[in-house]
Amino acid sequence: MKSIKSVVHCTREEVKPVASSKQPVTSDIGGSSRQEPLIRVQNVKKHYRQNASFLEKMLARQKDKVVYAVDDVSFDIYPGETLGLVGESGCGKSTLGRTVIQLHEATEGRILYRNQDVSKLSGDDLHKYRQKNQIIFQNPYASLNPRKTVRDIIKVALVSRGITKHSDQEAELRQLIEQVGLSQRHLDNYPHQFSGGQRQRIGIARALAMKPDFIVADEPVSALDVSVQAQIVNLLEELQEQYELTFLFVAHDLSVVHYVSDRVAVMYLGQLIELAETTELFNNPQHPYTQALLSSIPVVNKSERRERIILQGSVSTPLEQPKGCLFQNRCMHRIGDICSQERPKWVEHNGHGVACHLIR
Amino acid sequence: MLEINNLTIGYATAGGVVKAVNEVNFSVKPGQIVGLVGESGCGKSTALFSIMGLIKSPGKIVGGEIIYNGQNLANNTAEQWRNIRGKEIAMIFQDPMTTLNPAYKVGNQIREVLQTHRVIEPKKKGWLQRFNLKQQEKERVLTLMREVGISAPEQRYESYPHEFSGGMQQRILIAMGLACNPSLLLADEPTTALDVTIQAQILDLLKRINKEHGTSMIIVTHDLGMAAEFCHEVAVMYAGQIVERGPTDLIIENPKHPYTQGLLKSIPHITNTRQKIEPIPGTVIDLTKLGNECAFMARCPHAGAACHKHISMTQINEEHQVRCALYERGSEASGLQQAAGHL
Amino acid sequence: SNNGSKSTDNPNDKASTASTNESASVLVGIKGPVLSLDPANYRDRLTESVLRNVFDGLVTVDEKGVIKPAIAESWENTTPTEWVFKLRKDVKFHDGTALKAEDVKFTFDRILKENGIDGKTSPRKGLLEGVKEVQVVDDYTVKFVLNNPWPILLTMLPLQQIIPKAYAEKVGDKGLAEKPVGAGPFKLVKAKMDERIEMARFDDYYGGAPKIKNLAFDVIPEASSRIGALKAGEVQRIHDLSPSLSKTLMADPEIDVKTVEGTRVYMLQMNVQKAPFDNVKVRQAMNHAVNMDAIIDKILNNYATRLAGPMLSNAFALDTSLKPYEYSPEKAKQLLAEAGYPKGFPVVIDSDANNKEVAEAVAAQLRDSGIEASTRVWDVGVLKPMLLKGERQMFMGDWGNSTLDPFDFLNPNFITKDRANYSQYSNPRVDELLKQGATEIDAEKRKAIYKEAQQLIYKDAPWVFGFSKKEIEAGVKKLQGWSPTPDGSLYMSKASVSK
Amino acid sequence: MRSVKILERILGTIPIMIGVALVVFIFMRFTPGDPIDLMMGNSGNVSQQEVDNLRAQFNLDQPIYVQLKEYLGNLVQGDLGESFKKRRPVAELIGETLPATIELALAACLFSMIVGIPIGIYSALKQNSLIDRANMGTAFLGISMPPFWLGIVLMFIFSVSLGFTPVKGRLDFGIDIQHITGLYMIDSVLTGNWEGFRNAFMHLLLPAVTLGAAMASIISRITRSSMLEVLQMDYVTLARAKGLKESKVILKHALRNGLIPTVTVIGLEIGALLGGNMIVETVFGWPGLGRLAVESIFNRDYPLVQGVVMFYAFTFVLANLIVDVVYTYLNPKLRM
Amino acid sequence: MSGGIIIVIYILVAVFAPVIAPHSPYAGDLADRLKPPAWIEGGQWSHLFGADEQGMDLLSRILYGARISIVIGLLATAISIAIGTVLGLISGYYRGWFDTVVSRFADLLLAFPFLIFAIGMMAFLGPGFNNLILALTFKGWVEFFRIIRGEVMVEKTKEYVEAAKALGRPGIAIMVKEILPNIIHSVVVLGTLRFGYMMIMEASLSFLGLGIQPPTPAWGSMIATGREYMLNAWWVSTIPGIFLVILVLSINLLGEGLRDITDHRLKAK
Ligand SMILES: Nc1ncnc2c1ncn2[C@@H]1O[C@H](COP(=O)(O)OP(=O)(O)OP(=O)(O)O)[C@@H](O)[C@H]1O
Ligand SMILES: Nc1ncnc2c1ncn2[C@@H]1O[C@H](COP(=O)(O)OP(=O)(O)OP(=O)(O)O)[C@@H](O)[C@H]1O
Ligand SMILES: [Mg+2]
Ligand SMILES: [Mg+2]
Repeated sequence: MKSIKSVVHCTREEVKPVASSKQPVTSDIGGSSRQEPLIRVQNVKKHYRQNASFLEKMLARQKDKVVYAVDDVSFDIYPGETLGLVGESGCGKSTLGRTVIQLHEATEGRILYRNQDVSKLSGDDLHKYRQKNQIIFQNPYASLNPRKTVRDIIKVALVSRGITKHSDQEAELRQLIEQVGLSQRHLDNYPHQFSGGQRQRIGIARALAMKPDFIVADEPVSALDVSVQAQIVNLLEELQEQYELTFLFVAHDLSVVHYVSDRVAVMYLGQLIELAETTELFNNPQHPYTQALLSSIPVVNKSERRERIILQGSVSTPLEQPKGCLFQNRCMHRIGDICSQERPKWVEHNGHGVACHLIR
Repeated sequence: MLEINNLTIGYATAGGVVKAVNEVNFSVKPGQIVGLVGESGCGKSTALFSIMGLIKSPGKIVGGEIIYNGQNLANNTAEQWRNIRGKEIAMIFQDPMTTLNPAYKVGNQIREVLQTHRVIEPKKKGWLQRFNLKQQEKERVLTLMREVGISAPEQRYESYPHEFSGGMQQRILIAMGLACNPSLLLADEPTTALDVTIQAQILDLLKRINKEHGTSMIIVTHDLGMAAEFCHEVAVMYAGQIVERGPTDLIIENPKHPYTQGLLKSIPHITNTRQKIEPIPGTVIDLTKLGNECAFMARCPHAGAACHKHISMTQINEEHQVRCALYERGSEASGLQQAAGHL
Repeated sequence: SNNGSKSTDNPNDKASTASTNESASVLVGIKGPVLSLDPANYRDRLTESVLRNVFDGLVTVDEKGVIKPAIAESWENTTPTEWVFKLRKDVKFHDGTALKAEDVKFTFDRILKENGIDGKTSPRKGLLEGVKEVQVVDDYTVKFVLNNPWPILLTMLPLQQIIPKAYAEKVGDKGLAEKPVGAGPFKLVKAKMDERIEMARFDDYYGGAPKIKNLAFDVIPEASSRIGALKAGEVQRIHDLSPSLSKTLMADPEIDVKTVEGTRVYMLQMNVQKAPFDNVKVRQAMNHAVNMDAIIDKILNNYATRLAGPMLSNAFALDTSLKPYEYSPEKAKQLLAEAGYPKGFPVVIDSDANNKEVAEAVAAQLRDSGIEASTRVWDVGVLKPMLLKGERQMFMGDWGNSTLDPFDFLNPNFITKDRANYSQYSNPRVDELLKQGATEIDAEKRKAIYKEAQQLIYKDAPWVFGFSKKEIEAGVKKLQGWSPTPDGSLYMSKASVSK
Repeated sequence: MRSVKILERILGTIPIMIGVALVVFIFMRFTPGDPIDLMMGNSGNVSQQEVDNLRAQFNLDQPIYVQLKEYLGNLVQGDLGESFKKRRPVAELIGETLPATIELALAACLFSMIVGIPIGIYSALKQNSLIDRANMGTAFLGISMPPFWLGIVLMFIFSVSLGFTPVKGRLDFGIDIQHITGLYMIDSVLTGNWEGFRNAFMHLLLPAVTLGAAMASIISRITRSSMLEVLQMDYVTLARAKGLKESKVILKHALRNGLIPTVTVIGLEIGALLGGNMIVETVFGWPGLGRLAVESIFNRDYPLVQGVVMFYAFTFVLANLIVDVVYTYLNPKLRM
Repeated sequence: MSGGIIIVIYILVAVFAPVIAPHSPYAGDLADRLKPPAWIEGGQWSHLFGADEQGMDLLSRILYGARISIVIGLLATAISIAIGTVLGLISGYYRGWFDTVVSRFADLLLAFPFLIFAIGMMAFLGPGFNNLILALTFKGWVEFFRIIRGEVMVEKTKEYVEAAKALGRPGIAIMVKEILPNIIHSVVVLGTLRFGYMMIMEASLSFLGLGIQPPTPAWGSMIATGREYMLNAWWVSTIPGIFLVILVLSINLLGEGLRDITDHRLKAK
């Protein structure tokens, strides 16, 4: 990931990375648009609806509850890049990630994979799409079936890919398990016999077994200790290099996101509020929420410390859909009625997009 | 005000006795914030709970002493413990969602502390006095709630925990901890369950309390960054032992123990010039397999023969201590010391 | 123990002391609930047993089955279809009014009339099938007019009890059922039909006031519990005991066990329409193969009487010349061989839960004779229709004959397709005889008719002829003046409790 | 809002009750056995004419759909019909036997809670101790015994041999309790009739124990396991950290939450309690609904079966409704 | 685990009943009627536990009875589990109209008291072994259905299920191969409870005269008929009663043990 990318960063103009065969992300001004996106997320909405019963409507004047988990989000993901996705808990990151790989259908909007609308896929096509698009989960304890051995867990993926011959399976299993830093003797163990970091490796092996080119990593290191977190991050990085993987990397730890991502998207209550190149975003956050977020990260080195912005007010829930900006009640830069009257529009300059009335 | 000497706590399990806390020494001075940093399962919570006398069976204090204001807590009767808990020493737990009793209104849960410790003494006993007392206590609770930054406390008093967000719940817990103006506040990963922006709010609040009331605190965390920003002193724990201890700045800038060093290197830094992270290889040792020798040996880049023995705390300077063969006086492993010199 | 009865307060008192406790309370444990307090609105033997303490009929029946005067002091069969009854003049109802012929007519009209009780027909109407109407001759004389000669009128009359017309008309059918008034020895005090029926002595009873003051019937369905209650002193009399338990009770010095010849015939009915029982030899073989005496001895502890043919040992027109089939497995085998079943055959003996034990014992004996017999217990409701349709093989059953008259016993059981003909028996001659017997009023002629029928049935052997069980009851020693009756009545008017 | 939810629950029971009514009706009509035939018994003189008349009287000669229409029509008007055999309105019969059944069920329920909950708590506190094991062993014994067997054994020990308790019934002869609710224990207290209270209590004791034994076992086990779970919860530790007395920690903080599963189980078991009582009623001569139910099934007394079963279903549904309400009370998360 | 050992002994006894039993369970001699157990005056060693009301050897009947009773418990429970599991899986996983229909039906059945329902069924079907099993399972599946359905709905949201979905596994495979193994243990635990309950139900039905047909020796009906002789021959009812209680007890203990094991396994680490 960044290992390559950082090279790009330092020597932005001149160097084409040689270390990998992957298509470089030429991220000069507007450059991203020149390349074909691997995945295009277009106006995707995912609403969870809890219908109030007839009586509740009649007697208690209760309305249907709608959770606006993801609300009108659009962005592109380019091949080989890592797009970081941050935001508060419950803001819809996982929902978005799962929608992208079609674990559930979007309520509205389209998802294009190599310019093909995937929401209409079914049967074999869906199967093929799933094979190419995998997910790694946050919770290493819940994402592995506790009743199956590691071998069985990964084998399912191989079978799904059509590898049914025993010897082929075994060969591939061996390769996969070693690739993620475990050894063959682990294959016959059950998940509960592993530590969190090891489990996460198994989850990664399972995803890799499908030979995907796109992986949603849904907070893959959040549950892990710092020292192990670093191991997994490095592992993902190596694998990306090796297999030209593209990542949507969900996390709430900004330092990790900063470390792994080429670009970072910030979500707030189901909406995308800012998206930019990593360095750009961290150096020049535009949205007040992003600014507060960045200032809140506790850092070890005094030199990295920012002036802390303590937000007032409490987080609203994705149940409410107030008129105007969703962040208005906590915002320290409110500029007037417009914030409570109008949804801010998405404004993009030089590949740095923002949805805030401050920015025009 | 708090001195912990050679504290050792064991859990009797099927696989043998697990020494969750092993010869731990540290102290807290009035008004000081001490951070206890370490990976999951290294015994941070156990150490903290022992100060409250709340180690769950099969846990047991095997050795050492906890001296609070000159008094050894280990000899406390149940009655004495109750007088200390909540009143002298209060505690904030990691996960606010599971720490508040879902069945009772938050206001009453805070008031319960006041009630238990008779913070407000009724002058006479009687029906009216009791009602009055309740009103007074309620007033105090409302003040506390206001203090920890809960808006409209009158309404919130009547709410149930599940009606609160995580940040709000944590504030309630803090208010509960502060109810009796304790001199020592123990916080077990108080912000782990919260979002970054909320975490900042809570830490801000704790800092203010520390400044305004002079409350001493012990904060358990696995986030080195948080400890660095928040604590006066840090103790780094590994596998039940404190491996390094000293003023925060000193430890961050000049870590001595290979584990502390490794930890600092595995954290990504947000700088423009990219520093590659270097993970510590391997995983934390299984505490049941803990022997006499250094517990970090298997993951240590400098491990050598000298590590195969009991290692004690070495004073680097007045304030800075480390538990590593590299620094042991008279260590025969001069090669190691050389290696240390390179660090 | 803590029972409400004052009677057992002083257990040292011997029963022999003649003095009786005039204010005694007596509890009787009964096995089921009382269905109704209206004497015309039920069809249930147990209810009748209890209610007969409150109501009296024109005539009654004694322990030996002999019809005795009650409210009617004498009667006369004036023509084949007319009976005249003279009433006693000293009979009073519980409400103090005198009983007159009007009341008798009212009582019977209510039963005979279609939809006569609260818009429904009395379930007891069927018991008066032959009666056309009842006429008042004078205040103390009534006349029964029959549809055609009906010889069993007298035996059916104890089943009907007289109620006061004035009261009944005043309170209506509902009121009567809630607070009934009769002319029996006890007044009804309070009734919870599933729990306890309480009565008190009626001082003006024409037959002499009872010696006990309070009487109650407690519902205790479980037999073991009834015995428990008797032993614990909570009740003083219980009924419906199984033979095996009465033996244990007899050992108890505080307790009397009394028996009387019952009026229920127990038998095994074979489906004569189906192989193998369509062969008379097989049926006779079965009669030889079952050791009824052993069953009576061992299982029924001799609380039963072996019956040679289909009829009760004390029934009217019993043919005493019939001797029970002899128990002889050899004969049975020989007959089976003759019939073409030398190796026996499989057979399932059906029964309801009550007859399970005997059915099992019979099956065990049949197995000894090489017949593969097994038993099957059914819910009666399921079994009956199958039996009537002739779908079963063999049935261990029983049929009550409390009138001791063959009419309501042989007829339903042996007339082709009649309502209890579970053996599908059909013999034109028997049909003819039984129909004749139903209307013949000359006692001697009836006897002859029924005897012939019995002989035919005996020879055709559609049943393995069985036995009649004795009614077994028990009471505490202190309670005297009671005895079980063949019809199961729980009469307490003569009962007394010694001090 | 909460009342709307409850109202919704109440309305939701209507289809169930209709379903029950239909199922019982159809079930009974297709069950072999003829009510009239059974009514007339195994003796006496009954002519076909009489049988036909009776059949017509009870509408049994009509096609099933006509009978059903009439039944449902009456049901809507709250008329449960009239028993074939007892010739009295079903509602009246149920009303008569109901108090006894309710008193027994409540007493059994109470017994099982009084015994089960403390044992469960105590066992949880002394997990794996000898006492815990003994308690749990006894608890298993409770569900391992057929109730009639237990009843008869208890009766012969305590009533017949020792004479501690009466053998049968609800009251001794000669003792009267004014009828208010029909529950003697309550009525006697209301009227200050202590003699009656004692008497009723003694009568109730063994049947309640017999009926409640299995439920006590279940309750003690559920309470134990949920208490074990709750005792591990952070809020219990917090309660200790506040300096509360251990008794308060257990009774106020742990128990309140630990009882939630117990309440659910009680709700479910009430069905079993009501349905299982016919056996205990038979053994102890208890004049209740259960006996009525069995009798009516054996007699094919259609209206009575329909009425009693409808009533059982109704009680079950009602009990669960109450449990739901208690549940929301115990668990504020469900209050919305 | 002692529960398990006892159960194994019982099963062995049941299987080898013909070898062990001193007499035929069907052959009775009325002369031996209600003979007391050997250790009581009047008993003899050829009838260790005495004889029943038909003079049949109680020990032999108990040994053979183990077969019937265990088979009743096992069959009734197994069929209930099978139906409940299949319907519960489909309902919980797919929800929708199928779930609505089955759940409503289950609610309906639940509103009937079990014993009343069983009595009604027996009246409807007539007695007999098969009908008994049918009557017991007709309502018995509901409980299993409810827990399976509930647990499937919980498991369905777990990440390992999503992972399987992401791998493109079909619904059936996810239900059967991923979810089922994780929830089956609670079914097994409940199953052990029900196993005992079913045998007690048989006893209760026998009490009302609707149980297993004589002379087939089933413990429930032996206890039920024997109660009539409680006063003069307590053993006829009590000894089979003790055997039944011990069996039900050990099954429950086994269930508890199973629960501990499964819990342990999942909680480890
Ligand atoms: N199946 C569902 N039904 C209803 N609401 C849902 C469902 N799944 C998620 N939500 C809601 O949608 C919102 C977004 O959830 P999501 O899990 O995507 O957030 P997230 O950003 O991943 O949070 P976290 O950081 O806690 O993982 C939340 O408010 C959540 O409660
Ligand atoms: N009840 C117990 N029985 C046995 N071992 C226990 C028990 N509780 C804790 N331990 C062990 O003691 C060690 C220390 O536990 P402790 O909870 O103090 O760690 P921690 O540092 O707080 O971890 P975390 O960051 O995960 O909260 C762990 O290895 C744990 O396995
Ligand atoms: Mg998420
Ligand atoms: Mg901890």
